[in-house]
Amino acid sequence: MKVVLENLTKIFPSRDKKAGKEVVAVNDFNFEIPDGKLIGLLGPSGCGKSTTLYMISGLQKPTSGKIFFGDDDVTELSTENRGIGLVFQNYALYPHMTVKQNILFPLQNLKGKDKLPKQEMLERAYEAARLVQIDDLMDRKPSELSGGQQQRVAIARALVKMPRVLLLDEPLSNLDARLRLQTREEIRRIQKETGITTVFVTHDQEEAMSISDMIVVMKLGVVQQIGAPQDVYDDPGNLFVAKFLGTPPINVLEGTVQDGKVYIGEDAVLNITGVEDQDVYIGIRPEGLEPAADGALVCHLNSLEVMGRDSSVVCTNEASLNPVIRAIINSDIKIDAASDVVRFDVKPHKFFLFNKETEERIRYEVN
Amino acid sequence: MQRKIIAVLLSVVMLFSICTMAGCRRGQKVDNTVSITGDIDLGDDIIEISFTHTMGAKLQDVLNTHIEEFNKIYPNIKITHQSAGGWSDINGQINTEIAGGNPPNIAYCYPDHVAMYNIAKSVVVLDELINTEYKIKGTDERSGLTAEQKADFIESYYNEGLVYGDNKMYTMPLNKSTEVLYYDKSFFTEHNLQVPTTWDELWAVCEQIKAIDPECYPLGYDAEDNWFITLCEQMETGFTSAEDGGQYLFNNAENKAIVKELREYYQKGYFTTQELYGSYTSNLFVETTDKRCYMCVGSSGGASYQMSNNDTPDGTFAFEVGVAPIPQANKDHKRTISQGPSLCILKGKNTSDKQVYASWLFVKFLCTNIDFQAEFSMASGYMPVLKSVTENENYAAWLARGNGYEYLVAKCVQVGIDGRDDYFVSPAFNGSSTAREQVGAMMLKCLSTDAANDAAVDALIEQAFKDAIEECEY
Amino acid sequence: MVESKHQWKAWLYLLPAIVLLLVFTVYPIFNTVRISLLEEYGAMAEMGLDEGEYFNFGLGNYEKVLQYKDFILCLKNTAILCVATVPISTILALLIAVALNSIKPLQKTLQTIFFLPYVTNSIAIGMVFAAMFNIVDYNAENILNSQSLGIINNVIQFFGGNPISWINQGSSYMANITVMIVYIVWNALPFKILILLGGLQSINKQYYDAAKVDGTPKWRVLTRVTVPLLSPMLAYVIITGFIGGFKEYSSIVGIFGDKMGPAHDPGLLNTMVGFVYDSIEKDRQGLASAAALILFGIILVVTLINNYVIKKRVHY
Amino acid sequence: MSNVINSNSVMQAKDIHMISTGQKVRRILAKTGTYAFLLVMALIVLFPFYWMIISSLKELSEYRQAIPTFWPQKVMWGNYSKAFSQANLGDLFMNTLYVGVVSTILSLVITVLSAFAFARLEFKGKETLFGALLATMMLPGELFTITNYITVSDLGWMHTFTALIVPFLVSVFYIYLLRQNFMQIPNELYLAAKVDGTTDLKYLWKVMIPLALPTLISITILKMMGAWNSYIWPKLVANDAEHQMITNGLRNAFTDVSGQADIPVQMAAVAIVSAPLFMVFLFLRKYIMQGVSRSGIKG
Repeated sequence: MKVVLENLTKIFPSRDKKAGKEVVAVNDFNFEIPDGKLIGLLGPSGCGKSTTLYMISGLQKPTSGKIFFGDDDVTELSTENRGIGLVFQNYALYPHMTVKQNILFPLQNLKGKDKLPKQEMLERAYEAARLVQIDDLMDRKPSELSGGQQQRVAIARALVKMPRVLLLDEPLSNLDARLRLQTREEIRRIQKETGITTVFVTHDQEEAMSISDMIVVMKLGVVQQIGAPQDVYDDPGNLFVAKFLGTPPINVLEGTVQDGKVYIGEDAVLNITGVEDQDVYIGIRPEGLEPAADGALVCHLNSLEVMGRDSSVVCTNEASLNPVIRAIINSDIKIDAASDVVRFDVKPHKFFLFNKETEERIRYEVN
Repeated sequence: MQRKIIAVLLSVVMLFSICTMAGCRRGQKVDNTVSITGDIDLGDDIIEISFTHTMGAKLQDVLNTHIEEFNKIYPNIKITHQSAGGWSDINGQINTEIAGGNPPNIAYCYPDHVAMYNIAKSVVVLDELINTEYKIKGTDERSGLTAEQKADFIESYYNEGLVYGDNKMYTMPLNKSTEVLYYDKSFFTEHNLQVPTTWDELWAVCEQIKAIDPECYPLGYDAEDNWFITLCEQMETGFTSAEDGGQYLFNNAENKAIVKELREYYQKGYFTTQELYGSYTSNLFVETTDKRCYMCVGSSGGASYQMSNNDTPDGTFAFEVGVAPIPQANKDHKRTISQGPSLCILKGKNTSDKQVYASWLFVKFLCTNIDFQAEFSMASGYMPVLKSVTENENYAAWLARGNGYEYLVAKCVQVGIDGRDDYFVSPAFNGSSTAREQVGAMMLKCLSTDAANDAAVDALIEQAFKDAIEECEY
Repeated sequence: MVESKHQWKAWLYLLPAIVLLLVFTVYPIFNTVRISLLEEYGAMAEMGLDEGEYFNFGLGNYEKVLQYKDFILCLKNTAILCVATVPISTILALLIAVALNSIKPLQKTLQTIFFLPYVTNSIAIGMVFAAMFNIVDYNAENILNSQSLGIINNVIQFFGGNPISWINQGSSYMANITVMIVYIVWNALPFKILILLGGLQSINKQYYDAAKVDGTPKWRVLTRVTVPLLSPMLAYVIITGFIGGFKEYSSIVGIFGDKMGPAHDPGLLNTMVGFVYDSIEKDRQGLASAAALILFGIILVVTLINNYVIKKRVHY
Repeated sequence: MSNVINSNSVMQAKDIHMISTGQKVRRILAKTGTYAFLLVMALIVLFPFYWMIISSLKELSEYRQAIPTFWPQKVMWGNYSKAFSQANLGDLFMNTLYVGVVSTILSLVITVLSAFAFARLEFKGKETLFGALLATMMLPGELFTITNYITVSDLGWMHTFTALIVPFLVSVFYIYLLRQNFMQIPNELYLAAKVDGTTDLKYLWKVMIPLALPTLISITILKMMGAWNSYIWPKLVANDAEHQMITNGLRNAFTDVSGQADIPVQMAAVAIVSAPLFMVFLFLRKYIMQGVSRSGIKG
C-alpha cells in the first residue's frame, strides 16, 4: 500500500495565549511512499517527524493537506478505520495484561464482519509472536520482560491485525547499544517478510541509514531531502543534511572560491569551474581527506587513532568550524605521528560547497 | 502483613485486659453538699466563675449589663460566660466536662440534664445555701434567701428544683416558658366560636371549624411528647416517677385509651403536629389563603413565629391572634407544662468553696433581681419567675402594650403569668430524657401508622407502648 | 532500601508521631477496650461512685449490645448503606472523572463545581436535602392533595412519574433508604472524583493512543484499559468508602434528625455509630465502647476481605 | 456500520465518505452526551449549594414557610452583615488562622519525618507498625473524645491553643499519602545522596520535599480545611472568647433563648466561612490534583 502525503501541514496553536505564537510543526510536506518500502523519518528533536507519523496514524489531524493510502483519501478517516499498526516509543504495553492478552487486544476489538472466532484470534496472535520470536513469553506480564522483548511484543501487537501501514515511533531509542543493532536488523527482517509499508521515526541517522529503503530528513517542520540513504549521504542538498548524516560527522570549514580555486585559508585545495567568486562553507567527509606528502590542505596534527582497518587522523585548522578535523584513512597509509603537520589532498566527490547565506549546496565541476 | 496486624492487635488487647483487672480508678467523687458554719468570707482575691448558657447575642447583651451591676456589689467575682449553642449542645458539652472533672461553675439547665449531671454527683445541693441565715462577711446581706425573696418566687417554678426524687433543691429557675393556645381571634369572632378551655370543648370546636372549612386542620400542636406528658399529668394517669432512681409508669391502659382517642381525632383530620405535617405548624397558622389551622399550641417563647409574613411590627395584622391557656382535662386539677432555663451550680475536682459561694451569689442575683428578670423577659419573650416583676413600671407598660409585634409576645407572657399556679415539670432522673424521646416516637407511630380495623389499632398501640417501654428500660 | 545500622535514627524520625499517637490515639483505644469490659460503665457514673465501689469486670456490655432489640436493624442499615453507596458512588465518580478527563472546554470550571461540596459545610447540606425530599402535609388518600410535594417529587412529576413519600409518614423503608443512598453518594462524590481524576491524569496518554489505533470501542477502553490502570486509586476509594460507610451516622441525622427515622417509625434507620452516639449521650460509655469495638471488628474483617479481593485485581 | 481494519478489504471512496461522516456524527453525539451528563451531574451537585445561598438571603419567616421558594421574595443582604457583626468575625478568623497555620506547619514536619522513615529507612517492625497505624483509621473517632478530653484537662491545656493544635497533629492518612509519594521517588537518588555524604535531613529538604511538593500542598489545604471546619473538639476544650474557632463562633452566635437558630443568618455565616476555602481550592487546584494523583498510584 503506497502512502501519499500531499501538502501536509500541521500548525499547533500556541499554548501560551499571550505570546500568541503558533508553532508550525510540519510545513507543506509532499511525499509518496512506495508500496512495501521501509521509510525512515529523520531529524533532530522538534523537527516534526513524530507529528508527521501521528498524522499518518490519524491520531493527529493535519491543519491542511491530504493523506492517501493507495488511492483512498484517509485524511478525514479516524485512526481505527485506517488499518494501521503503531508502535510507540515506550511501547505502551498494557501493564495489567499478559503478552498474549496484549497481542490479542487489537483482534478482540474487531466487530461486525471482521470479527474472528476465538481460535483464529489465538492462531494469529501466535503467528505474530512467532514472527517477532516471542512465542515462548506469551504468559508473562510486560514488567517481566526486557526492553528488547517488550519492543517485540509491541511490534507483534501492531502486526497482529495485518495493518496496511506500520508506523514505528523511535522504536529503538529505549534500547541499549547492542540490542539496538540487533533489533534494527530484526525490524528490517520483519518488514521484508511481511512486505508492509513501514514508516519509522528516529533521530539517529545511523539507524535510519542502515535499514531504510528511503530516508526523509527534516528540520523545523520542513523536509530537507528525500532519497535512498546512500544517495542522500553522497549528495546532500544543503549543509544541514550534510552535517546530519554520517559518523564521524562531516568536517565543515570556511573557505572562499576565487578564480576557479577553492581556498581554505591560504591553501588552494581544489580547482573547479562553474562557481562565481564568493565565500563558502566547505564540507569534507572524513573519508574525503587523503594524506599526501604534498597535499594542498595543511593541518596541525593532534593525534592518530588506529582502530584496526581504519585510522582516524585528528587535526586542526583555523578555518574549521568544528574544534577538530577528522580524517578516516586506511591504516596501511602511514602517518608520522611525531610530526606537527599533516597534509591532505581532497577527493572531489566527498568535497561539497555550500552557500554561506542559504547553506544550499553549490554544485561545481572539477577542473 | 495482615496476619501481623491481627497478631499485634490481639496481643495488645490481651495485654491490656490483664492490666485492667487492677481496675484503676480515675478521679474522686466530689462532695456536692455545702455546709456553712459562719458568715461567708469571699476575701479580696479575684474569684473566677464560668457560666455556660445558650443565649443568643441579644440576651448576652442583657446579661453583660447585669454582670456589671453584679460587679458593683461584688467587685472581686469575675464572671466569664459562653454560649454552647442549642440545648442538646450544652447538654453534651457539660456531660463531657463533668466526666473530665472540669464543669463550668454555673450552667443553664433543664431538669433532664440535671438528672444526668447528678449521676456524677456534680450538682451542688442548694438547700444549705438557700436556707442559711449567715451573712456575707463585711456586709449586711444575708447570703441565703430571705423569706420575702422566697415568697416572691412563683411557687411552681421554684419547685422545679425539687423534682429529682430526693427532696433536695438542685436548681434555681431563671426564666420560663409554657405552652399556650394561639387562635385566630378574627375567625373565632366571625363564626361565634368559644375559645376552648377543656379538651372536650376543644374537640367540639374542632368539629365546628371542620364544618366551616373542611380542608383545614383546626389544631396544630408542635410537640407530640409535651402533649402526651401534659395529658398524663392532667388526667393523673402516670408518666414517670423519680422515686427509687426513676420509674416508667406510662405503659398503662388509661394512657393507651388517651392515645387511641387522639388517633381517632387525627384520622378525622382535627389536628396535626410538626413531625406529621412535615413543617412547623405555626406556618399553617399564619397562612391566610391556602390550607391552614385556626388554633395552634406552641411555646409561649415562640410568639414571633405565630405572626404571618404580612404582619408588621407596627401592627398591621392579617388577622388578630388570640392567646389562651392550653385546654385542661379537669378544671379542678389544672396542669400546664413548664419549660425554659434554670440554673445549676456544678462542682468539679478543682472547684473551691469560694467559687461555689460566688456562683450562688450570682445565681441568686440573676433569679431575684427584678430588673434583670424584666429585661430578660422582654428580650426573650420568656416569663419572669418572680411575682413582683409585674410591679416594675417599665415591665407593666410593656405588658400592656396594645399593638405591634411585641404585643403578642407580651400577651403570651401575660397568659403565662396568669397560669402560674398550674405549672408542673415531669420528674427528672437518669433516663427521663429517654422517656420523653420514646413517648414522642410512640405518639407518632400510634397516630400515623395505617391500621385496617379497630383490633389492628389496638395491636399497634400495644406494640408502640411496648417498644417505648423496652427502649426506656434497656 | 538502605540497610541502616542506625535503627534508632528511624525511630527518632518517628518519635514525634509515635508519642502523639500513643497519647491521643493508642491510649484512648486501650481505654475504650478497658471501658468496654467494665459493666454498666459511665464516665459520669464513675465520677459519682463512692470510695471503694467499682464496676464489675466482664463481658456484660458485649452481651447487652448483642441483646439490644434493634441491634440487627442497626447492623442491617449499616450494611445496606455500605453495599449500596460504595459501588454507586464509585461508578458514578469514575464516569464523571472519565468524562471530565475527556473534555477540554469547561473542564476546569466543572472540576471546581464537582469539588464544591467538599468545601461546603455539612450542616447546611443535610438541611437542604431534607427540604428537597420533604412532603408537607402528606395526604394518605391522595398524595397529590398534599400541600407541597418537595422538589424531588416535582421533578418526578415533570417526567411523568408518580410522586411518592420519601421521608415523611407513609414512606416505605425502601424510599427512606433510597434517600439516604442518594445523599451519601452525593456527599461521597467530590472526594472520589478528585482522587480518580488525579489518577486518570497521571495515566500515560499513549495507552489511549494505542487503544485508538486498535479501534477499541469507548466502553472497552474504559473496562479494559482505564479501570485496570486506575485500579490502585479505585481500590483506595473503595476501601476508604467501606470504612466511611460503616461509620455512617451524621448523614442520617442530617436527613431524619435525631429521631433517625420517618415520623411513623423513629429509629428505623439507626446505625451502629448511631447506637454508639446514643449510648455516649446517655452516659453509657461501657455499652458504647463495646458496640464500637464490635463495629471495629466488623470493619476490620470487611477491610481484610476487601484487601484480599482487591489485591487479586489491582495492578500496581 | 462496517469497520475497515483488515488490509485485505478494499475500500471504495463512497465507503470512506460514509465512514468519515458517520464518525463525525458519532463524535459529536458522544461529545454532546458527555457534556449533557456532566452538566446534569453538575446541576445536581450544585443544587444544595444554590439552596444554601438562597436560604442565606431569605427572611427567617420565609425560610420557615412550608412551601419553599426558589428565590427569596425579599433579598436580605442584611443577613450577611448580621452574620459579620453578630459573630466577632475578625477575632474568630485570626484564631482559626493561627491554629490552622501552626498546626499545619507542625503537622507537616511530623508527617514528613514519619513518611520518610516509612518510605526510606529500614528498621525492625516497620511493616507491622505501619499496618497498625492504618488499622487505627478504622475506629470511629468519637470514641476518643472523652479520653482525650480528660488527658487534655489533666495536662492543664484547657482553654489554650495547645489543646486545639496538639491532639490532632498526627494524621495517619497524611503519613500514608506522603509515604506513597515518597516511595515513587527512585531509590537511586537516595543512594546517590548517601554516596555524596549528604545527611538524611539535607536529602529530605533538598530532594524529597521539592519532589513531593504537590502532596504537601494538598495536605496543607486539607489541614487548613480541618481547622476551618472543626467544631466538636474546640467546643469542648477552648470555646472561650480568646480561643474560639470560626465554626463555633458562627454556630453559637445566632441562637435564641430556646436554642433555636436563625437559620438564614447561619447559612450566610456558613457561606462566608466556605468562601476562603473555595478560593484556596480555586487557586491551588493544580497542586491538589497533582498531589492526589501522585500519591495513590503505587501500592
